[in-house]
Amino acid sequence: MEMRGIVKRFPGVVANDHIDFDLREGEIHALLGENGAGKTTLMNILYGIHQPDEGEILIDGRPVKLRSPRDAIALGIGMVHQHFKLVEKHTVAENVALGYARRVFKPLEDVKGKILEYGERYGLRVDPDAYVWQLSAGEKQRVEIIKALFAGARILILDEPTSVLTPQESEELFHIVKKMREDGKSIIFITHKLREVMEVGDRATVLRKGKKVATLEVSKTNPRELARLMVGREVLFEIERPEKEIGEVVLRVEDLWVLNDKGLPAVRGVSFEIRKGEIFGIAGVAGNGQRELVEALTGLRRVEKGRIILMGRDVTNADPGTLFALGVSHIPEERIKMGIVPNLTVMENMILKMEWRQPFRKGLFLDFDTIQSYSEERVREFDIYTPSVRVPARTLSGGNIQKLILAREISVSPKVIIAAHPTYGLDVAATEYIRNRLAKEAAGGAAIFLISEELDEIFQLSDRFAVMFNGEFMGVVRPGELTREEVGLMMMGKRLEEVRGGA
Amino acid sequence: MPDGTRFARILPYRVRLEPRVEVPRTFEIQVRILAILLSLAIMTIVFLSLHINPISAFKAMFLYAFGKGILSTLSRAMTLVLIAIGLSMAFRSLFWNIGAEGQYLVGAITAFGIGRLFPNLSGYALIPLMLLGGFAAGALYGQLPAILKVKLKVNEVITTLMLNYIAIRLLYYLVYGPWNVKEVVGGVEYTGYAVTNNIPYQAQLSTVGNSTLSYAMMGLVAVFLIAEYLIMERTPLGYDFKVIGDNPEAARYAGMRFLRLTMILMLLSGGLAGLAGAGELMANQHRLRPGFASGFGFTAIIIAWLGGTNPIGILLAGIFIAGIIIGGYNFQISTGLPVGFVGIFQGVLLFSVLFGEFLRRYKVKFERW
Amino acid sequence: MVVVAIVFGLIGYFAAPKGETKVITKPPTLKAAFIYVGDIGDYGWTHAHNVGRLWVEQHFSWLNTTYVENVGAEDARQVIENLISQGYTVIFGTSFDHMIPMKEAAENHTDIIFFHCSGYIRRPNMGTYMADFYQLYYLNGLMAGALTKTNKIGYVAAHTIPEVVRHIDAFALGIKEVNPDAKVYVRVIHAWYDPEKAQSAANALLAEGADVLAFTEDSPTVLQTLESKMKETGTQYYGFSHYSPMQDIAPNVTVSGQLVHWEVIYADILSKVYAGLYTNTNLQDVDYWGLLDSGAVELGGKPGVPINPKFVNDLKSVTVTDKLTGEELSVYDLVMRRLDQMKDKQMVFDPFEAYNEPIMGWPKDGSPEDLQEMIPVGHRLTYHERLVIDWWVDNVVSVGE
Amino acid sequence: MNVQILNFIIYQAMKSGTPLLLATLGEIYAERAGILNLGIEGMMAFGAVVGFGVAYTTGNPWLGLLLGALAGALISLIHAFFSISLRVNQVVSGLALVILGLGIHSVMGKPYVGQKLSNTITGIISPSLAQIPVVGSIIVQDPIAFLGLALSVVLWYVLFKTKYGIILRSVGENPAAADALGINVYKVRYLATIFGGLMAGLAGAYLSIIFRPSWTEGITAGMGWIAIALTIFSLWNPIHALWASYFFGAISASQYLLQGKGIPVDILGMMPYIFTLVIVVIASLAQLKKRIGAPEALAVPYVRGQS
Repeated sequence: MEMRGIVKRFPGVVANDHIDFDLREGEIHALLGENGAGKTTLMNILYGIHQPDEGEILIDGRPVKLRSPRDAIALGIGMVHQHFKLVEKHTVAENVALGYARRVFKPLEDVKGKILEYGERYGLRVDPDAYVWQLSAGEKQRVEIIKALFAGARILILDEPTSVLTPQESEELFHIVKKMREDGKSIIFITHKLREVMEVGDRATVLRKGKKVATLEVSKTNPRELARLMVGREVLFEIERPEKEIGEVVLRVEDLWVLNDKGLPAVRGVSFEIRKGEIFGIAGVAGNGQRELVEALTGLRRVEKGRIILMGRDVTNADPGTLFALGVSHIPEERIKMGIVPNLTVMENMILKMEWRQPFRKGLFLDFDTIQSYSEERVREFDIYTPSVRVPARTLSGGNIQKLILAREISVSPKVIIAAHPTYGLDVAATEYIRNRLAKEAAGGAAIFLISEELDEIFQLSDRFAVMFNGEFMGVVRPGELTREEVGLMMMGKRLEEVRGGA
Repeated sequence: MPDGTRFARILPYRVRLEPRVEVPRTFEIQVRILAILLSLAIMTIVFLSLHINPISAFKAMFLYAFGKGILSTLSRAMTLVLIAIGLSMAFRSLFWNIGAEGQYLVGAITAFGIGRLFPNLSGYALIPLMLLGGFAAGALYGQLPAILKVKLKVNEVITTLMLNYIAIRLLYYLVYGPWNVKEVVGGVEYTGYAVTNNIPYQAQLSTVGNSTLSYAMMGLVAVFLIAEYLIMERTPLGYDFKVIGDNPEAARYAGMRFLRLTMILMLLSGGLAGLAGAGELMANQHRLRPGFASGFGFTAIIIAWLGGTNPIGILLAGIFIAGIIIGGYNFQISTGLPVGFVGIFQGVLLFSVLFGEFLRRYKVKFERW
Repeated sequence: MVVVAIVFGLIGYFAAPKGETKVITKPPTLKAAFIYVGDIGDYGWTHAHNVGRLWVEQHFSWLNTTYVENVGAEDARQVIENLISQGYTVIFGTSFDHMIPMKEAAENHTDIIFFHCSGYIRRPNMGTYMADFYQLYYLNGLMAGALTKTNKIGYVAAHTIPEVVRHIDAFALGIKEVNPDAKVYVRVIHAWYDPEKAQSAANALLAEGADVLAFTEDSPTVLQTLESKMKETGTQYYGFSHYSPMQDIAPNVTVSGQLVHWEVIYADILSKVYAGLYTNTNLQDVDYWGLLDSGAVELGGKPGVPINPKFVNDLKSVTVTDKLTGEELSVYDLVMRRLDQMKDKQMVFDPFEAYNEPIMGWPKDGSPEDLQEMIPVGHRLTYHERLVIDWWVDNVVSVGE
Repeated sequence: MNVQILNFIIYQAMKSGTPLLLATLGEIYAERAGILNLGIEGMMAFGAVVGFGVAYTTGNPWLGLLLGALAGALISLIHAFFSISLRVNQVVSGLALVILGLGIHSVMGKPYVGQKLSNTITGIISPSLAQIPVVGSIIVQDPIAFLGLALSVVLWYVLFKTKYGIILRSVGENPAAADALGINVYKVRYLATIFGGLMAGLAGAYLSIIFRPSWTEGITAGMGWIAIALTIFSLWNPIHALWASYFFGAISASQYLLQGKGIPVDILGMMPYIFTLVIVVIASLAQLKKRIGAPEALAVPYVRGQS
């Protein structure tokens, strides 16, 4: 398979700029690059979701036109998206049958057998009759791979496959992928994690800002080189941690129990406390109760049992408005879905939650002069890139949207900042900025509750962190006390004691 | 950014829709004018297909509506606009209030009831009292759907609709039952007929000449048009409404009190419909009758959409639609064509507006396959 | 938009050939306009009025008419203003809903002549007219009483306004005269036009054992229901046509019915206006009350057919005694005799006169138990008493209210 | 309760229930595919007038039913185009369809006013059977009533037991997932919407051709709106739709049995609507509890690459 001179433009940006990319039979080709480097776009083109503005695609040397996934599938291309494309309410079998049932009646019969068969051959074990919403991220990913195999994929695209997996689950995945390579399948492995490239990649192609930087044999390179190619300069693995002293307890949580949407306990008896100036991290794989924990802390979800005490005041099941008024800021996981109001202007978004407050309200009315000057200051202070504060927020880039939220949440000098995946999917510059900013706020005396799947982020920022698994803390430690692998084990459900004992 | 909808391959081109990032204000207006022109064009096709001379048809409609009949048109417009103001607020925060008809009715019923209760009150007291009563009734009638939607996620389209039917039955009950007409004409007391007595004379709003266009209604419309603008564009309340309408998740995240806000919203939306009902009763009809509900609540939906987010737009849209209705009768008289055409016109117009919405939201790009 | 075009193409196909468009030929010397509350499509009230309008339009060369349909009270005034502005000098309002707007218009335009149907407000330039069926309902009642096997007779009523109450009572009196044991059941649908409701109500009455139905609703639904029920169950049902000729729509159940000839009234009014007998100053007391003697109403479910031949023999086979003369005769003959008596200007007979015994009844807002004497022996309801009648004859035993 | 009354209720339940059922089944499929079509009232009215027109001019009621259904499908295309291709607000588009459909039906209907169909479609005429309690009142129903009965079973099977059902439901739940498997979301949605129109058109034609084989305006009398309520109540399940429609038919019929017993007619007249209100609330409660509920993507236009 070969892609030649692919160009794809979106309003404002050139996502892919004359990219060449080729894939050999039976190889694992890592596609490396930061978020926004154009990896996913390139693959969406290969999978027929987008059409290139320029360039051509050849398969077995023959040029092909991919107008839709249908065409791609017909040519034996399969893709496992970063965000799983599964129908949550349906069973695994139904999700597979959706595309691959041969018979109109009893559509599930024939797929089930094959699902189990693939399970055997590649170690893709999953129960065909389970409902998708009951599955773990790893299992869902297996379903996606199975779907690709059903399609008779010779070329398999894995988009950021490990972003939702524990290190151990990732190991399994690498195992599966290698087995498939032995079967003569070609795999494109999209990632921005150098470790993974080194582990599974035969070759690696590096993209930066929509351009191809290099394609090289993994065996003939090293992480630092790849990193340099990826970000264009040495990544700084350290951020400056201003001097600060840890003060009195700001937030105390006692034996907290919270249910998830399915009505099952998602947070099970969690207790912790955060002190003034402290950054308390939560490591763990998504879906282990972090979201529910955050929602409980910010008043978005009912607390079934236990107490939340803020500055000595019981705020259990207080509503988000009250909590914000008491100094709890929230940087939500779902940046665009939750954090902003896309069609309102930047300045209107800048005062979300504060529209009833002085000085933004004068009597009955909003004081737009104040709002504008306030917003313009914030825009300057957080160097948010926007033509004016009067444009709709939806016109901002992801990074700037996150900065907008950060500006809004931080500028009220909160006592507690709940930050959920604050840098997820942001480019290095923005990431760096936001991490530094959070550190600065902690130094400034805020207590920060940080949830992240990026272990680096946890290690870099937090003073203490807990590893969360299945709604419980496996233990609370300081960065450096444990190795990545040990933390990984805890993410898999081993308790701190066991890990220590084992070590 | 997405690739657009694919149309059938028979087309030589692939159609791509690109969302517009920023929409200039003027474009909003252009799009609406375009919508009206489009609907006129389609109606022309319709008329031609029926061997009707479109020119004379439109003349019959508009020349009268905006000429001799202008007072009638305006009078009808006032009632409709009052309802539409409330609806546009509701729609902007994604509350599908299809129940204006019912709210309008209970408004009229309550106003009538008050007039019936205090027949001897002076106009200065009675008129405001009845209008207020109308507003209050509509506002309250709108609360159930609001509460059910927020508390139990009950689809408000259904609840508001069902409440329409219930309000109509309530009207029947009152007209044939307790409030049935009892009036003495030529020494005989007449009762049992499908109507109520007049509202007290002093409660009948004075009108321009012998038309049905009342000064009070014009005043109310003016006041509430401005009020709506200020609320939606200048107050924290309107800000919250817009947030809920644009991104409910963000509203939840911002800790907005949905129940309270939705109730206030329907207080305004339902209240204005109720007020319109009271006004229609006091300015035009003076009596309740089974046919008092005559689809005003639904017509107002079209106006709210045609008018868009801008009060002047709503006013003009209201006058335009009223023109179609009033002109529609003249159209009947002079062409002898059934009144159904008015309905078709309105339907086509609404679709044209939607088409305009679409043009406002997307750039259409044609590409060769 | 293509679809839209196709859709309208379709309308074109269906409507175009028949779609009527007025062409004004002869120079009109009198312009009369008719305002309808409903659709000329209802095949009931409005339809009947429109038939009358077309008749005068054809027969009077000096007359030119127009109509406006679907005009409720909310628009009546606007429409009237419009018509006047177009030079129409005689305006007919055919619905009770038009009463108030017409009164107001009449006061504003004293030079225009108004005629309002079914109302009670008059002005020097506004007369009233009505064609009433109570005599026909009485005759229908005679037949119903003779034909019923279950002694349960149903009535599907649109609304229980005086007009309908009058009709139901006359119907009940007719029934009582030939069959004292038969009872009348009234079901109200509170709609002048709602086929679905009428159908349910009719079936409900049948379920409750009625085998004869009369009705007030502007569609043939009740008769159609009887017809199909009869097919399904094989039981003979009987019904009476209302307002428009419906016998052909339901030939196996329609015994007789009431037909209206608004043209009779319209012709009279218009020729008098044309002749200058009616002016904008002398209508204060002009109130038409079209009965059998005027020819404004006719007995039957089909013009010229007072009784469906299918049932003539059944009616001839039942004998009763004439309460006036005491002689024995068949119901058929009784019907014919009463018909003649009522056609006669002398009005020797009227259903609302108590002959040898008082007419008992119960008040509309009361219950069947509290019977009282409504018409003492020898008294005949006055015109006004009939106009506001608000009580039920004693054999009306169940009324939805 | 005597046999006549019982038979009446069952008879009426099925008779007035059938048009509701047909329309509801169509709407269920449309909504399962993620298209909210509030235009049923308009589609029914259009189907009714076209159906009658055809049956009247050709004298063939079956042809009338067929073309009536097709007419419904045709007019539903407008909604499909606007909500699927133009991605406009589906609520408003649906309302526009109602206004348009009613307008057309009144214009097209004019020539047929007061006309009666020479031959219509009836059920088995068998007086002896008709007398049997319960069964009797079912046997005498017309073929379309049985068609509705059969359809709700068939459509249930197709929806939950066949490949097409999986595709349809997936498109309504997560169009992106279906799209990723090469299923043409737009096509499926168009088809579902058209099917909805087809059924609504059939329901309308049923009213004008079988329910009462003569033409009068305003024949749909708000049934389209009830159908929408029933769609929600039946939790988008054809089988539930069956008894929900019949139950509604029974309720609205039985009000006439209760007349003359002191309750004001209009209070009785409110029953069906209050009932609908109540059941919709109950349905919503059920949704909050169980994981069943409106299709995730209902009324959300699908744009490839987004979400």
